[in-house]
Amino acid sequence: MAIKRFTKMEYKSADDMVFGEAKYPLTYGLGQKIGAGTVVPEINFAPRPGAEKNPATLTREYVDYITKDILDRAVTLGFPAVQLENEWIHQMGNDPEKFAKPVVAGQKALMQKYHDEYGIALSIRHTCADPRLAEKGLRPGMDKTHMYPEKTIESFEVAAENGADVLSVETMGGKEVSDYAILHQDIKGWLFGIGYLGSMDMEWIWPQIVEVAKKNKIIAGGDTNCAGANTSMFMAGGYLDKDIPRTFSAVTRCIASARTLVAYECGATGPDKDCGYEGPILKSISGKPSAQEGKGAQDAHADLMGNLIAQVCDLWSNESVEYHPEFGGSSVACWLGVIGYEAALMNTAKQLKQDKLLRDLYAATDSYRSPEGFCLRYDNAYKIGQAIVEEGNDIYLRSRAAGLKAAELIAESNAKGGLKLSKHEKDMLNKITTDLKALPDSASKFEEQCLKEYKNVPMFNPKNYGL
Amino acid sequence: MAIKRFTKMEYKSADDMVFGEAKYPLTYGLGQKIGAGTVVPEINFAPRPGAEKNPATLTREYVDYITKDILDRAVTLGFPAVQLENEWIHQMGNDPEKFAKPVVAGQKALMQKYHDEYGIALSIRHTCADPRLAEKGLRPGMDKTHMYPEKTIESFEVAAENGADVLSVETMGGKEVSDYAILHQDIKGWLFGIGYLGSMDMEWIWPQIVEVAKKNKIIAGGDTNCAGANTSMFMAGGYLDKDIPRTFSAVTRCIASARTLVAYECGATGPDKDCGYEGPILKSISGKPSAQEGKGAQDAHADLMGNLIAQVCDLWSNESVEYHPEFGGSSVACWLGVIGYEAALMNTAKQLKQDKLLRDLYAATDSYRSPEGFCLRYDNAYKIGQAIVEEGNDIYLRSRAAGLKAAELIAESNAKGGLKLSKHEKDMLNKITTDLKALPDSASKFEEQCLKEYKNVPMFNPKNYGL
Amino acid sequence: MLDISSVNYDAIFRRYDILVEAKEKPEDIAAKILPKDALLKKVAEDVVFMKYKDVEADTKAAMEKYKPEEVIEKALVKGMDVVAELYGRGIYYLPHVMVCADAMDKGIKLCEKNIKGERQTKGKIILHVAEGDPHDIGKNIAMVLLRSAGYATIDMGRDVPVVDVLDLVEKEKPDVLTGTALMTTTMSAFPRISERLAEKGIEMPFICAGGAVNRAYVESFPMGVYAEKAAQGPVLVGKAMDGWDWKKIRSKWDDVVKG
Amino acid sequence: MLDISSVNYDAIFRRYDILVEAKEKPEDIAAKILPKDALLKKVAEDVVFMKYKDVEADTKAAMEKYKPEEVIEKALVKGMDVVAELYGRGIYYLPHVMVCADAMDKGIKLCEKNIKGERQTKGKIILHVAEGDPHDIGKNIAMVLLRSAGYATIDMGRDVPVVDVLDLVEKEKPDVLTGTALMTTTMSAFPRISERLAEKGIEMPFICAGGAVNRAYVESFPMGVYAEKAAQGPVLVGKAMDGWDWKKIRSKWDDVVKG
Ligand code: B12
Ligand code: B12
Repeated sequence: MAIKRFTKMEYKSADDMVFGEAKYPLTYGLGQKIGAGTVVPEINFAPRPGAEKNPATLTREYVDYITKDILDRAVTLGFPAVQLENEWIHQMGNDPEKFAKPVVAGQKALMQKYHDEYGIALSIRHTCADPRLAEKGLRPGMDKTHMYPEKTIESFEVAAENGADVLSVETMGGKEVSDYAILHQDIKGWLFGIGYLGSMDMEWIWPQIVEVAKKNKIIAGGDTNCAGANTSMFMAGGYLDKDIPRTFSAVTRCIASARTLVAYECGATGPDKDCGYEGPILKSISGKPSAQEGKGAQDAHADLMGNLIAQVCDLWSNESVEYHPEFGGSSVACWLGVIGYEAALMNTAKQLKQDKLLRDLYAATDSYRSPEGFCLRYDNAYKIGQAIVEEGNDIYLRSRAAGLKAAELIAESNAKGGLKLSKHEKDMLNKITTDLKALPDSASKFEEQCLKEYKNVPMFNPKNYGL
Repeated sequence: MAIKRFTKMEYKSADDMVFGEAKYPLTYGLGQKIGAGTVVPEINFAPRPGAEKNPATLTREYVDYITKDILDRAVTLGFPAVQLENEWIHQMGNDPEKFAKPVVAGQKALMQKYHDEYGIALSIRHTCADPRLAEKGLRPGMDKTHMYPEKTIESFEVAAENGADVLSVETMGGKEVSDYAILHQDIKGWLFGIGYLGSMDMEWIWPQIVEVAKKNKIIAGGDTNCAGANTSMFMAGGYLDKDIPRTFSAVTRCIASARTLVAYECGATGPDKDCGYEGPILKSISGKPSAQEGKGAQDAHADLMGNLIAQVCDLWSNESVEYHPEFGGSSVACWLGVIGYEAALMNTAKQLKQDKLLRDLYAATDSYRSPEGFCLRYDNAYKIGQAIVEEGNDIYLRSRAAGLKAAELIAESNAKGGLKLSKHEKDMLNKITTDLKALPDSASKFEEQCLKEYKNVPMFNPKNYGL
Repeated sequence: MLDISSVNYDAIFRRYDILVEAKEKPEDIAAKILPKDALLKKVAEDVVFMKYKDVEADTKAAMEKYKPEEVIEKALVKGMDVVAELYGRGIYYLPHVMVCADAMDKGIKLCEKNIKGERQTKGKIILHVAEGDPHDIGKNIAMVLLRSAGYATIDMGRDVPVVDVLDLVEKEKPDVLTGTALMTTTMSAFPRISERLAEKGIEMPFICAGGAVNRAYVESFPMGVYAEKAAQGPVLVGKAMDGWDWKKIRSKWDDVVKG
Repeated sequence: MLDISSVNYDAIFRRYDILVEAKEKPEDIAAKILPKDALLKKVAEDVVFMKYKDVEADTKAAMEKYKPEEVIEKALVKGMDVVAELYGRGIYYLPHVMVCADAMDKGIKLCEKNIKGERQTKGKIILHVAEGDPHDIGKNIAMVLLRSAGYATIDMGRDVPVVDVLDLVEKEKPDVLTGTALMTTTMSAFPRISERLAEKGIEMPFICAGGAVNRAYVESFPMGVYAEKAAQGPVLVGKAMDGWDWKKIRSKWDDVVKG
């Protein structure tokens, strides 16, 4: 399938973007509508340790406990619509027929029952695992030990055929280089790993996912640079963390957005993945519905933009919580309450035509809490989107443009006294700007340089990317 | 100490009430300001089962684990102010010197350290247990088995002398009657148990708490009718529950507000307790800061007003979570993130002078989700407050007035098609109105009737209330 | 306040309870279960429809034709069976159950006066709430349902010291012991009780319930049998009376509770 | 967007990191720890200040006066001690540590060429990430710190089958084995490894770390010793090299980690 690059913005202005509305809304699942005027909570979960023992115990955990508790709580609190997300555990991806199939089918059957009984709108996203290992090989035929590339593709088929409404994945291409780059604070390496190699890996996998979705008349959702940008974000952490400076993570996030976009260019329709904080940039470019997570995903992540990141979401997620009891019921029920009520607040604001105001309150709250939040504020996200589409046809140049624009916006705000950067953050920002500006101005030169420079990075193998 | 009844409203109109501002703000603890222009998160927690084994294990759990995790996360996310709440477990109240003292002191020492190092505003509320049992006797000298009345008073002293900034309690007076009344859907019994006996019990205990607080130059916070109105609310539950109708719980809540007010009449200054959903009514009458919980307290309660109840809060709480690991850190850290970010949103709205709008969005979201939420919506809460103060000098008449006004408001909204009641809820509402209207119009007649009517209620002993 | 009259609340929340409000009438369900005999039926209906004032007279009338034991079994308890069914289907609410049980109790008291010696109950249950724990509502509900199902109950109350439980169990030798705990810091009383009973060589199902405990916890000590809802009390106790030991009840728990 | 210039952000959040930004200079801290001898000092400084280009020349120079083993111990590793100190105080960030370690490695390689036979390391460590788990960043960091502290490390990578771990441990007989797991669904590999090692009669501290595990879990199986942060690796391994067995390390864990 041909890859259709984005070379212009789907939104005319940043202000046109708001939560609960996307230019290209979707209808799927059991009466589910996304991006069509309401925000829907998306609840994600992990089984208790030990539940993965065999397919029967795993199915029981996912269906009889987790899915049932979610549906009961949704009805109890009166939520009109809920999306479930099942992020596959290793065992499911490693043997989809045996471990995943009964889970996928069982969840859907129970959802159908509640939909029939209460009319509640329901859908489920299956985020299949991408267990491929760079050191073994990312493409079919390469990994003789595990056959992970083959199993990854099989996963989508099993999900699609047995009840998934949306297919997603967190692809791993370029990660071996980006991990190295994070630990060495090397923005060039990051650009090569994620902006370049990561995009190429997505160009390989996404047309296949889109194909499977089409065949089964379901939705090819989207990707996330969890593997890269979230690693960077969590290592940058909060005000007690000293692992990497937050200016670095901000710039890596913006570069990552140029990569994650590739799913849409290969035919995916959104919603993208909640943990892809690059969502606002993606939405500004593509007009596709976006899943986001923040304040209500503290069960999994303590990011520095808990409110801001809700600004233009269409699904509002908890990222993931392990199933266990709480005073208020099981953990999945409790966290559904948190995100469902937030969605209700947004939906009320929409009804009262105060959605843009609430969006701005969200955005204002975390405007300056971190450079990364600042870059993802919808007005800045839009600018980064513009920088990307200007070079839309070239995965290298657009990634670089995203990084440079981010660095520029941060520096500008710091100079004006909005963002306040620590010394270390400032030093890093200067280094990033210098490094990015020093890069060659064509992809081929960049590739040539990098293949040389990073050839000894552990596990890096150009063949994984057809190079 | 003289009891000073409320006979007029401290707010001129409902619209004057908004989150983060109280007519009588407070300053206490380590640089803490409450009701003075910002909303502060209040984080509450419970130790892991087994931690209560001995004072050393309990102190370690509360101080080294729970308190430390909270303070670290607060600094990590940059929250300017946090209040901790320690709800005493049975062991602490049963032997305050041995179990409570080292905990109280240890927590405060650690808080002091973080306050000194980072300048973060900190305070801690100790909610001592009220283990008194009606069947053994609620007043000193009566309970020869446990000496619970004596131990309850000792608890406040130990808390106050060792580091508490705020004293609170969930008093139990009248509970034996209100429990019976809930299970028999008997609004008269409820009014007697909570409105009458409960108020009298508070008139006995609260002057003593205020005394202890004064002596130690700390704050006498407030009470909650957790014992009654929350039992009622949780049994009414959500749309899958069939235990008692939600119209009943709505009316019991409003009656309870006339009771919980007594703490202030005895000299307490607020903030009241988070789990007292009657807070908005109390605030409208008294102008004192209020702690509330909803969307961010799903760890403990799935109420039907997750957003609404934030409308006029000064502290925003998670109610309580057991300490345990989550993907995002320990449970206390995760839930602090949820409530801290919500407080940040409210504070941003205040800064941008959009606080009343956000308040109205909160209120609108859950306006009609349940009759109880509807009654607590700040405009209705104000009306119920007015009904109370009109009969302010008579604990019986004002409780009845609160109940009648609530029933009237609910019926009115249902007639207009705002609230939509189920058949069962409507039937109950009619019965409540009939029953309340049939009540005598003086406290003495009411008391006489009730002492006869409820004399066989299990565990009820008039001597507990000096009757 | 902002004018909210324009809000389409369908996008915000749904009253699912109203959407699925039961169309069935209590009368129709009662008809299927109630006894045919007019006298007995009258008494049973007094229980089902909470005719608190009529129940004594009607019970008396029934006793002219039937033995008091029969009136209890075939009318009063039968009436409660209907109530349980209505509660299970979400037509009756909990307070209905409590009031119906009061009516039944009135009738039973009257019958018992006419029984020579002691009334035969289905079995003896001791209930208590864990030491340090004041939360007793769930226990009270469970007790009503057990009594309604024909069991003799001994209520030890709440915040009951472990030693008192042990003493009474030794003395009364109940068929089943139950415990309720709503606080994670009090629930450890249960394993302590179960261990001490085991030491004394006493064995019986020990039904543990309450918000704090879950099935895994209760099954982590000997004799423990978990109950999630009060309505499961009679079902679980029933199995004990059928001679199942705690191990068997535990192993078939899912089926027992569903069936 | 709404004009937010009027917001007083002090009420919304505080940049505590800037409030307590370290005033100390790396140079001052280095001065206290670095060797006095000019040649050695130069090498150590190359490590501390990431003088990647100078380190080889300076190492060579030092080796004219000192034995290669001494240059490693007294200059290269000493430099990393300063780095660890700076990292601990929040003056250096993690990437500094990585780059410093690269510089150290360069110097060590050169020294090793000049050592007859094999270089004496402080001990041998095998590292791996649990079967099914792709999260290896934490393990990579830990490895760098262990190497910097003078240990020989064998990196088995990630998603390593339990059997492979067992085989290599039997073959290499390391002083310490480490495992990392970030998923609760993969961490069960650790107890499986520990049991099988125990069966084979192999005993050693098995340091387990990663977001999924906690201390209680790791201490629930034999040999398990928990590590929360990569920086604790050298400390814990150090105790093993002092002859402490896993039981002793576990029982003194709090002190070891704090001290
Ligand atoms: C980055 C990341 C990824 C990257 C990993 C990149 C990499 N090379 O490691 C990628 C994208 C590959 C990934 C994939 C997945 N991930 Co992931 N991931 C994360 C994330 C965001 C950060 C992890 C991280 O690197 N932390 C930083 C490092 C430094 O921490 P660390 O490893 O714990 O190390 C520290 C200590 O533990 C210690 N340490 C570690 N090892 C050692 C060793 C020794 C000897 C010592 C002394 C110390 C030590 O030192 C370090 C600190 O000093 C976490 C979120 C989170 N909150 O942690 C999720 C998380 C771990 N992932 C999760 C999941 C579910 C997945 C996926 C299954 C998602 C999916 N459905 O696709 C897939 C796995 C697919 C598969 N193959 O099965 C979940 C796990 C949930 C669970 N069940 O437990 C998490 C918790 C996210 C969440 N909240 O849901 N993920
Ligand atoms: C009402 C209530 C109270 C009332 C209790 C009134 C009463 N007479 O019981 C009062 C105010 C006294 C109270 C006090 C406290 N409480 Co309280 N309380 C609650 C609340 C809101 C509702 C409990 C309730 O009645 N539920 C309804 C009943 C019907 O449920 P249930 O008992 O579980 O019964 C069901 C089943 O378990 C089963 N069942 C029960 N028993 C049996 C027996 C048998 C045989 C069978 C078959 C079935 C069965 O059937 C029932 C359903 O069908 C809960 C919140 C919650 N989410 O549960 C907190 C809660 C239990 N309380 C809590 C706390 C902390 C306290 C206090 C310590 C607070 C304080 N610091 O003052 C004090 C205790 C003081 C002391 N003495 O130590 C915590 C416990 C936390 C923990 N550590 O585990 C909770 C969970 C609130 C929270 N989220 O923090 N509380």
